[in-house]
Amino acid sequence: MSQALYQDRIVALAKSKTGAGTLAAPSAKAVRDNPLCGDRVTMEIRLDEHGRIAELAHKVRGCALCEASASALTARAVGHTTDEVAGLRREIDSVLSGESQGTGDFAAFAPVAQHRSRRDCVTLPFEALRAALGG
Amino acid sequence: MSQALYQDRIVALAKSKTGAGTLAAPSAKAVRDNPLCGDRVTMEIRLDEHGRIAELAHKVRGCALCEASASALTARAVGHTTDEVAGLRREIDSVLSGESQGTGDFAAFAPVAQHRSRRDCVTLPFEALRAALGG
Amino acid sequence: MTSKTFDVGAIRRQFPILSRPINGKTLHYLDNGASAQTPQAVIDAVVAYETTSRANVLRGVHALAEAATELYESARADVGRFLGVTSPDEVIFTGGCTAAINLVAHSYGQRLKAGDEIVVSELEHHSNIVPWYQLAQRVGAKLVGLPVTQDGRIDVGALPKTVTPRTRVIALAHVSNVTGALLDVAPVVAAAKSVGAVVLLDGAQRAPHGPIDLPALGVDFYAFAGHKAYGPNGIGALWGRRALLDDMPPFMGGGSMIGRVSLEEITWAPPPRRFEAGTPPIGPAIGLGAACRWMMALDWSAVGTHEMGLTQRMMDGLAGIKGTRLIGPAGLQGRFPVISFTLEGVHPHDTAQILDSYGVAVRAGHHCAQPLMDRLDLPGTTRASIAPYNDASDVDALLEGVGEALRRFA
Amino acid sequence: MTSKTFDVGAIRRQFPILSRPINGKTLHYLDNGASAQTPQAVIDAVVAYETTSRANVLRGVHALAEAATELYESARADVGRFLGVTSPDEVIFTGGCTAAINLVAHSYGQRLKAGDEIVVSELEHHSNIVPWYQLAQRVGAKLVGLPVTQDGRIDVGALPKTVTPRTRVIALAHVSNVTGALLDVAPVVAAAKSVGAVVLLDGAQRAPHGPIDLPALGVDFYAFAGHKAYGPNGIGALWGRRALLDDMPPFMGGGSMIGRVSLEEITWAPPPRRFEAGTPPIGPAIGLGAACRWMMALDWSAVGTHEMGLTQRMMDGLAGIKGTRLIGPAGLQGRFPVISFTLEGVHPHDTAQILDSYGVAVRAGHHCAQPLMDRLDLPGTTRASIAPYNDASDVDALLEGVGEALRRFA
Ligand SMILES: Cc1ncc(COP(=O)(O)O)c(C=O)c1O
Ligand SMILES: Cc1ncc(COP(=O)(O)O)c(C=O)c1O
Repeated sequence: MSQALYQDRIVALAKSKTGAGTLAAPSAKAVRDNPLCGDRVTMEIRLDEHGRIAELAHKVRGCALCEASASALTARAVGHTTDEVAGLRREIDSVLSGESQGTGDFAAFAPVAQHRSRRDCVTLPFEALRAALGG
Repeated sequence: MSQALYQDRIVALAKSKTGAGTLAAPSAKAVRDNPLCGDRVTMEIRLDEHGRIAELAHKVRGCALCEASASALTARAVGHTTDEVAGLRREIDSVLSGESQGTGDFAAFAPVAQHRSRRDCVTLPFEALRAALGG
Repeated sequence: MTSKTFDVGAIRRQFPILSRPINGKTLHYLDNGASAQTPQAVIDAVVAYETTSRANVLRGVHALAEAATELYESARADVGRFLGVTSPDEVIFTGGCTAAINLVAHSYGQRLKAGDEIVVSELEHHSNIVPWYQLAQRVGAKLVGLPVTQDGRIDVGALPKTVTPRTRVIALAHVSNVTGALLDVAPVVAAAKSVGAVVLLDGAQRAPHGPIDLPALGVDFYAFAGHKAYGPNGIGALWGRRALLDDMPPFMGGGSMIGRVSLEEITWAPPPRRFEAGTPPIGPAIGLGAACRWMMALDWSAVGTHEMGLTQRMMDGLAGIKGTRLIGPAGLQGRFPVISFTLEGVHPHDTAQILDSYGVAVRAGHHCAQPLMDRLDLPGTTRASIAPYNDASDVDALLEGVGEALRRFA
Repeated sequence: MTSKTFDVGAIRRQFPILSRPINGKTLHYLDNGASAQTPQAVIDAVVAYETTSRANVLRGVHALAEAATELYESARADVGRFLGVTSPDEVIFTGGCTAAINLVAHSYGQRLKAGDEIVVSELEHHSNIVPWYQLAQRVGAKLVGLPVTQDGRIDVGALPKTVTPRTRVIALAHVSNVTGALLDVAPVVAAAKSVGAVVLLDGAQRAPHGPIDLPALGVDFYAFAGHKAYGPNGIGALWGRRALLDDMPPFMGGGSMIGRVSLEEITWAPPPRRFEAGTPPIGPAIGLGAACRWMMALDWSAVGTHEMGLTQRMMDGLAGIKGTRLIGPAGLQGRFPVISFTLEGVHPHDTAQILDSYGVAVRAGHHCAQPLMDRLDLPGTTRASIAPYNDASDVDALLEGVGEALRRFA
């Protein structure tokens, strides 16, 4: 089961560290913890004049699922509005509950639907981004 | 089992109500409760100049075992000292634990050794008397 | 004792203890109010957990931990369904009904201040008195007693003069463990609402008689015990209204109920975890879930007819024996199958002991309701309490033993 | 893995779960520190209670109530024997180790005043931190941390500068749930005595490794959990020194812990009943008694040799794999078979998940010891914890999985 969970795509996404780092001049920042495992995601964003995410950077102290999620989220969130980011959250939730297969990199998380205890690892970056966006 | 527990001797002792009542001029009085069942024994005594129990009266709000015990104790305690009463307590304890058969009316309580939950019913009057004697 | 939709024999066969002689006698178990018996389905659910899925919950990623967590959380959902609530996150597993009430008294109780009032009734079980007494002592609040009628009901007519603007909590038995009387909940909720108080119902004696519709009752907290509802020992449940739970501080501290921990500062997890410190009673919770499923599978209108038929048989039988006195409501209206009585000249313990010699298990004494005994001026009562698996032979054995007790002692 | 007096195969056959494939794989259960598995003898004891003696305890006179009370009280005596104490009345059944510590923090804690100090260590489990933090908040006391050495031991050398005349309670883990380090108890007791403080040991991780000689340790309170010591969930035990218990107010309120109850005044029963409010976890307590008897029947010098042999095998194996780092004492001296490690470049959760695919159950994360993780500057560790039924194949499967995790992620 875990071999399937950690498909090459997940490992590659985690290793890509897309968006890892910090911003010079963030317009907002948020930190979110998963108290059960101690994982922590710090999310920094800069919004443009239209309220779109111009830049995003994250620091993940977490597992491969959490890192892969942060990478996948970065790739899909930049250039988008708060509402559009909420749509991404709905998409990942439906993937994690097994209701849909997901599009693009989100599809890599489909096997997590079989591992209830790992779902929060995937959603933690989404929580941090929502918080940074003032949700 | 209960038929044996309530031998005729127990029922007769309970009905005899030996010592039931109150004293005109008690030298000491004590009340003891069994919180598990709500039973209550009030014990009044008058000591003579040698520290012997000259008179004893009790009020029992309790079961037949408790009443029988109060009757049996009255019969054996009057005329005796605190030390001698302590000896009666040791005797009843050994009857209730099944170690001895007991002498006189105390022998009626032998079947209680098989009913752990009822032992306190028998010892409650002893506790009240000990308290009245200042123990 | 068979009806169209209800076959007591089929029910009895699900309870292994009922087919074993106890001390060589057929068991007539009428002490259900103290602890009900447990069906094979509950035993099987716990043994299955112990032998196929045993692990700690919430914190592990391995297969057993995942399986245990699923079982534990689905037990929570079962309890929620049994209580008629849609959000299982409002269900907190506790060590028992007593622990559930203590949780509210400690946690919600932190809001209370000197001079505030807590209303309980004179017929409460000690478990719904002592935690409030302790709270009152801690904060300087006042414990106020709602009176009880001569036939053993909470006198809701007295609410207007008992509930005041200082009332913060009203904590009452949904069903009395001594008289079987069912509380008329609506006026209690109305009185509480009028002064901004919360209502806790102690459902220990109600839960064993079928699913509950909490939204219809409109109360704020509901507590019950697993072992009285055909589940294991060491488990109970508290339901609390989400908005209240969210604002309540934790009760006990330990693993799983925290956000971040340092020696300088600790933050709390959201409900229900905030209130489940340490490793929860996993096996017992799984057993309680199974017990709730077992109850939900019964046809409770048929069970109720059966239970109340036996109640009537017992009340009629007792009324026909000179020297008996019924304590509690005279009829079947607004009551559950808990029947207390006294025998003239016979102490309740002696009655229970004689009944034991007939294989009849009942409870005798103050039933952890000393204030009610004081109110009714009784040293105690003998109590028979009925479950779906009881039948007419249980009632008849009791009546036979009662006759013997009177002959022997009175 | 057979020694003269110790046959691991014979032990394994007593644990039904070990012979079942989990997700199609042989189970290598190395998550004993979170929850140990339970032997058939414990399951049988609980099922026997449920099917032959189930009733409420202490308050009933019928045959089942007598039988249940005997079983419950003899379980208390078994726990007392396991702890090496002569008076079973000093043993209190609680809902778990967490509940036991909360009991002391609430009850004994009522003596504490503003400015008093409570000493815990930086390696404590949250269950031995949060209740003291909450107590400190309630009364204005101060929580003081005893430091931890780089190899994961409580630094008893720091006692002189940590313990002050204001210290009232010293609460420490007997064995660390992260590093396996055994506490050197004597200097702690000496330091406490010198200032009139009491010592509580959290024995959750010590109890699963055999009988304890409490009188020799000289502490005042001892807490442990049933489910980690091969017993059921929902049960734990607190031992307290009689003279202390006698003077302590109750924690929770409810049935059985009272003397007399009225709404105006309530008096308390003597210990242990004063601290066991409501219906206790009867079945789980009977199971814990059986678990203590099961442990007492083993030859612990042989078991210890076996467990520590496996510990050495695991430490050696890990040392031979590049990228692993052991967290905790390097040798076998003064430690128990709990082994934490990290893999360079691999998050502990990923390690645990990969191990799961080898059938190896371990725990990963902060192990409810966030202050220790902060102290050691780690996001978490992977922890293997060994029980008597583990064998070399369990260790070897873990080592194989560790290799794969490093290959995959690092
Ligand atoms: C050292 C230690 N103390 C306390 C506890 C708490 O035990 P429980 O969760 O069973 O109450 C644990 C286990 O979780 C532990 O390892
Ligand atoms: C009405 C009522 N409330 C509360 C309780 C306490 O339940 P428990 O002892 O299981 O915690 C009982 C049973 O003893 C009860 O009958």
